[in-house]
Amino acid sequence: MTSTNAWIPRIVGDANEHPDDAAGGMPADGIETVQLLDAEGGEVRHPTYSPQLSADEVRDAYRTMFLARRIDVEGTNLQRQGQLALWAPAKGQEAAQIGAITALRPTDMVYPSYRELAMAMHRGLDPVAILQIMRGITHATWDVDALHFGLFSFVVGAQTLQATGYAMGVTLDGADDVVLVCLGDGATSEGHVSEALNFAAVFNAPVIFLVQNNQYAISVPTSGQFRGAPAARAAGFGMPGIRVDGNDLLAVHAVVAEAAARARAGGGPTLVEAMTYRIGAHTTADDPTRYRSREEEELWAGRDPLVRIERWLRDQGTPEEYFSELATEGDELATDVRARVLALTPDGITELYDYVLAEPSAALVEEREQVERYLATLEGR
Amino acid sequence: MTSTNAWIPRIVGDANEHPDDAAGGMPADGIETVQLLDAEGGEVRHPTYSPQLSADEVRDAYRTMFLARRIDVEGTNLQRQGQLALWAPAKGQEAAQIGAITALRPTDMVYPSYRELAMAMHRGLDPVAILQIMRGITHATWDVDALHFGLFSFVVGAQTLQATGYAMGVTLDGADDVVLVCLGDGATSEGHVSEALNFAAVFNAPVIFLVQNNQYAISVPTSGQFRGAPAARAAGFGMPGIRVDGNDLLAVHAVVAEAAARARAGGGPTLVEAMTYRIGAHTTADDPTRYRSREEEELWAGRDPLVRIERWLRDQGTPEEYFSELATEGDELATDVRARVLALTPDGITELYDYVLAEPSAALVEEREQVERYLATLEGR
Amino acid sequence: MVQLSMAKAITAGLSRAMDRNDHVVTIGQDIGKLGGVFRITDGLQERFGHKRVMDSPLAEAGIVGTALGMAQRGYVPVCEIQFDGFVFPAFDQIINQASRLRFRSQGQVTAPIVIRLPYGGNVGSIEHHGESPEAYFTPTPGLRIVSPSTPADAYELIQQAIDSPDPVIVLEPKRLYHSLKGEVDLDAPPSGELDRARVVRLGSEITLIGYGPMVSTLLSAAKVLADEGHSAEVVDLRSIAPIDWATVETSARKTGRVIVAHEAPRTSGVGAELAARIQEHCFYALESPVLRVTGLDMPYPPSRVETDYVPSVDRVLQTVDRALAY
Amino acid sequence: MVQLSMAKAITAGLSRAMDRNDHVVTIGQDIGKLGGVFRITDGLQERFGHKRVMDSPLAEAGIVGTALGMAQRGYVPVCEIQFDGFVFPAFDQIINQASRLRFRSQGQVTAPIVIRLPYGGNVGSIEHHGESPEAYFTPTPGLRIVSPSTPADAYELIQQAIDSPDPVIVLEPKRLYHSLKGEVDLDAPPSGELDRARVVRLGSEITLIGYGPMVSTLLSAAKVLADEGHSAEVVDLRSIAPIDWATVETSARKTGRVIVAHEAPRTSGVGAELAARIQEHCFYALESPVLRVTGLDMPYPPSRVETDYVPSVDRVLQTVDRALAY
Ligand SMILES: Cc1ncc(C[n+]2csc(CCOP(=O)(O)OP(=O)(O)O)c2C)c(N)n1
Ligand SMILES: Cc1ncc(C[n+]2csc(CCOP(=O)(O)OP(=O)(O)O)c2C)c(N)n1
Ligand SMILES: [Mg+2]
Ligand SMILES: [Mg+2]
Repeated sequence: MTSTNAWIPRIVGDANEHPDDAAGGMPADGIETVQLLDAEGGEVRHPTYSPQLSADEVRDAYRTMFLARRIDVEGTNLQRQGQLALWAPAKGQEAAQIGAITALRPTDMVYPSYRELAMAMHRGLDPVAILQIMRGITHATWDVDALHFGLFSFVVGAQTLQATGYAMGVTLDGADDVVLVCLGDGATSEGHVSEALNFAAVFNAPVIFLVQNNQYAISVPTSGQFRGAPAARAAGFGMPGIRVDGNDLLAVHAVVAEAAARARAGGGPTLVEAMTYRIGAHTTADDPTRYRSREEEELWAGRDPLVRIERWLRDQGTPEEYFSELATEGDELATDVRARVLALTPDGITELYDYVLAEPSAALVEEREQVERYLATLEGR
Repeated sequence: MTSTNAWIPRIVGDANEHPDDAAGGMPADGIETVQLLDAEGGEVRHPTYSPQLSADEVRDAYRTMFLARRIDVEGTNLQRQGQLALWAPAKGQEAAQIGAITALRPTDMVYPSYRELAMAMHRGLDPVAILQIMRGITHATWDVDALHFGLFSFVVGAQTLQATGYAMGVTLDGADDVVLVCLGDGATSEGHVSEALNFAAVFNAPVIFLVQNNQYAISVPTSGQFRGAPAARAAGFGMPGIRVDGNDLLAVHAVVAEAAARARAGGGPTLVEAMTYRIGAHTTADDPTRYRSREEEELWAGRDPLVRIERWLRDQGTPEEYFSELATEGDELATDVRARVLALTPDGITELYDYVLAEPSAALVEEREQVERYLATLEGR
Repeated sequence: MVQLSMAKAITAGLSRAMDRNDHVVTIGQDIGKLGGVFRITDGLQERFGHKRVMDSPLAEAGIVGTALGMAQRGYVPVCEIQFDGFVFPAFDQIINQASRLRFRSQGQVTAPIVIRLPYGGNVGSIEHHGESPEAYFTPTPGLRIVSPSTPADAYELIQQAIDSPDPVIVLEPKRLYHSLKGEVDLDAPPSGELDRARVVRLGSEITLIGYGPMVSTLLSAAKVLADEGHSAEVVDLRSIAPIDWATVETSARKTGRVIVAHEAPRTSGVGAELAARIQEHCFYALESPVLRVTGLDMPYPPSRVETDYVPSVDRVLQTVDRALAY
Repeated sequence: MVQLSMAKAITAGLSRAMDRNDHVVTIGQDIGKLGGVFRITDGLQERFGHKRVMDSPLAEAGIVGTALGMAQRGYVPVCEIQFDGFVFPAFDQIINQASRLRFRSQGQVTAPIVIRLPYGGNVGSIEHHGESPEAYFTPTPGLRIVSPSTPADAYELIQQAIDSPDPVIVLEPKRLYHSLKGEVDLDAPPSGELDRARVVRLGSEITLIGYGPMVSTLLSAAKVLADEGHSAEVVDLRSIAPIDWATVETSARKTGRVIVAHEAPRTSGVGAELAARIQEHCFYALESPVLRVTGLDMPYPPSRVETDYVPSVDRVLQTVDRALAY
């Protein structure tokens, strides 16, 4: 295990100036970033970590990354065409997500935030279930127990406490499941997240905090979010904190696999800070030109997590058909998803009374009837 | 400046067992504890810190510590005699409090929690103002601006954000004031406190977080409160964290003086973890025999912060009269305070309407009149 | 039948629920060795072990948030919040999470947790220790809120809350913890529904509605009224959310006069919803407006004057006079 | 007089307040370069600098808590909370701190902060972005809550809120930010009192009371009623806490029929307090019960069905029919 506890003070003169990282590169705070594959797809030797995935497994992983990106494009398109209220692109973060989730067992519980399209697809969630949220059809409804994939959480950070509690339940069961919870660099500022780190440490809970540090919380760069990086923060709560190149599938996988093994063996929580970049806008409602530079975007475009794996796979002799078939599969999936999204119709509002309490109260039954009667009068018009 | 960033994992097998520290000693977590005066009052050489107080200044400091303890005893007595609802003794924490506050300028703002009797007295607050809270006469009412001593805060941790904001205001002013905020070991678990640490670091605010680690939050020992000690947590938020022997007046003073100088010079926040012990009960409503051992209490009784200074002062040749006069002063003060506390009568409830809004709303005026009329009818009976 | 204080009745109910279902766990500040600041969990850690009786770090959001996670793993966590005034750091986890997990997931994820919250004043303590924060929770669909008024009821309600598939806040009248004793049948299974009000005294001229610590005040007032020749009906809501409107409205229609009492300030308190609904549904039956006897519209005062703040028998009687004068 | 959207009117008011008093600062998420997700602070950082327009870390308690501290140092901080649904992490700092610093210190410490909170639905967004959380704040003595219904009012209210020595929550009707334009006199000094309601349409048969985004719905309903031969008076509360009871009760007594509208769920909403107080104070004047037209008693629904949740002109009219039928 790599020690990541070095702390080099980054005290600046006037913190209110919030200087952006010079060129949007990795922060120069002395914390090591684990990398196994460079931006060109070349393998990098690391003293502690080594690739854990076979070429076949990488191809599988790449497939999900690729399909997720295809759906991501479709999401953005649908939003532009007025078919979705909003879309929050995962583009650029596929390696962080798929590297992490492939390091888990299918029965290990995952608590996403709201950007984990790729992870969700890996777990077999129909992407329509996500797109329909953004179409205003449902909030977040899928079979959490079957998929071991939690609900999207739109209240930043709130899910980390629940993930920790779930992991405490795993300990109570005496089971060897592991829990993975996703959060962003911005989320680390919420008090609830610090409480989650502390509970996880105190109860020695088998939970991995995956911070996808995509350099921004909407418009605020990490320099305006914290002085102590998430990876460094872990130590202060009594758990290992590892920083990894989040655009490097192999490195994320190796780091999370090690954390999962430790948790399973009773070694408690780990925080993994995956350094990545949100290539798209925060959501389709956002305008990144207001707060980040063209150069920075180009720099990170050159670190695309898909390109890197594609190169590596080609180096490993993956045939062209693999890629062309995948492209076709992606288009077909997108077409299918689009068609099903456009066909979605919401439940009537009165059906939602079923979900307020386990059994509706008399007042709810009464109100429902009133609303039904009222809506019926409207239909008449 | 001493580096306190060593992090030695203290991962235990079953965290739910919450093992107490073996003998209530200092935690063996590899973080250095700055000490300048040992339990016998002997001077200890330290590579970085040295005593900053003259013998006269120490005598002044000791006087406040002594008088505070005398009032503390009176508080406990008054509560036992049914004259106070509650008393939260500061006994044992006098060096941490007086060491810290003597390192500040009188115009530096202090945000206490609820146990800072000694600090309050140093700033000239009439102890009756505190006792009357515990008698149910007022909440917390003193001239904060004149004393530069904030209100007691009974919501654990809430004051840390306000202290940080005050310090941000100091920066906005371009002034060189410093802010000191007091909190306990238990308080570090509240999310608000982590948010305060983060805001302080991001805004480079001149605030010192003084954690009086008295080993317990009511009944919960630090082993059940955190795995990463407060001193270690600071680094993860991007500020220095220093652990100091909190029963050592000279060490606390030296460490806080250094932090204050740094903050004044634009160097931002510092966290100081003062290792101390609450010799008394959490409050008079508490029963420490349920959760701590006789041996542990005796161990810490041997580290009494007053005894240590008394020995040192005697070694320095302080005459016996100093101590006997001080004892007399203490008794006189206690007698005076007791008399004034017993004479206290509360404002009538209707007067409190004056403080709900700056100008009472019409509804408040109306309600007040009703209550006045109602109370008048009762007087008739 | 045994004679128990309300505190001991809650301990007994909690302990019985933990006996019946080994997935019931409890978490909170100082609930282990100390048995909680009110000793409600006294002896439970010894009996059920550290795993099922968990001392938590000092963080209310952490308590409720991790309880939700444990519930998602199949446990039934009972959280103890130490005092009324300290529940607010957990607010987001209660309002945005616990109360709506079922709704937002269309039943895929539920939140069968219990939050025990000692509340109420006239206990002679300092700030934040005598408050009645129920009005901060009642605007929340999906959240159940109950409050017992007797040891027997407390014994039953805590068990019903634990059995409930919904998140339930149990407001425990701390003034009665040790002062109120009563008969409790420890063998009785929790019966009836969680959200049923109870007519605790029959009457014909006026209805007095309250819950938790106010019920005994209302009963005392009703007694005085009886001596003065007036017949007051007293309704113990038991469930503050949802409210058992059938029982409330039946009584209101019968007597034609209603007074609601609570310790929380008047503005936007539970009494507002009761008055609003009763005047709507019983408009023609009312002989006088629904009146409220409540805490004052100021933060909870220092304890030496708290008896002027918390509704007293006298204030109830004065308000009854007003109602009867219409 | 210029024609401004409500968003631009708030920007103008904020900017004017910052011009007039160099101790007015603003803090919130993304309010700097981005100008806030609704662009209310657009251009302010360029004009007033990074020190007075502070991008905060992503932590609502941090925003409000540090604002309180800055206020204690003599500043007048205006906090932006990004959306209605995200205010709850700051709850303790608002309820236990901001609202009662003056009371607990008997005036030694005050909290002249402003919390800007975009709220309300029918905006076609996802969960937590269309809510009306005002009922979580109204039970709080010491806290002022206002909501504008027009650009001119928004321009005035934001300045009055900043001038107020009390903590003020400004609920900004986000649906109207860009959709509602109106005349604003940029030179007019903020006049009158912060807690005055306004009769925005005179009428004689029924009083329609609302605030913020509901006022235009009520005005539309009043128009339809006029066409149908009914005369409705419309009261814009402006101040939700405290409420201007004199204006409300005068209108209620005049018309004898009252309807209250808000987007938040009915139970324990602002309408409950209005109904409770009006039925008490205007008992003999009422010809029908005070009725409420509100959001439904469920969490805010997915946006495709939100128009069935938020009160519409139709639902107001239907309720007016009910009231007139008494
Ligand atoms: C408690 C809360 N506050 C504010 C928001 C509004 N908001 C949504 S996403 C976001 C930024 C999140 O940044 P980060 O955690 O870095 O995740 P990313 O979006 O970059 O994946 C904000 C402020 C929210 N959803 N929840
Ligand atoms: C938010 C909040 N939760 C709970 C409490 C109840 N309470 C009062 S003091 C205390 C323990 C505080 O421990 P610590 O921070 O170590 O300070 P100490 O009392 O030891 O000085 C608790 C739990 C409170 N006052 N505020
Ligand atoms: Mg981010
Ligand atoms: Mg302590």
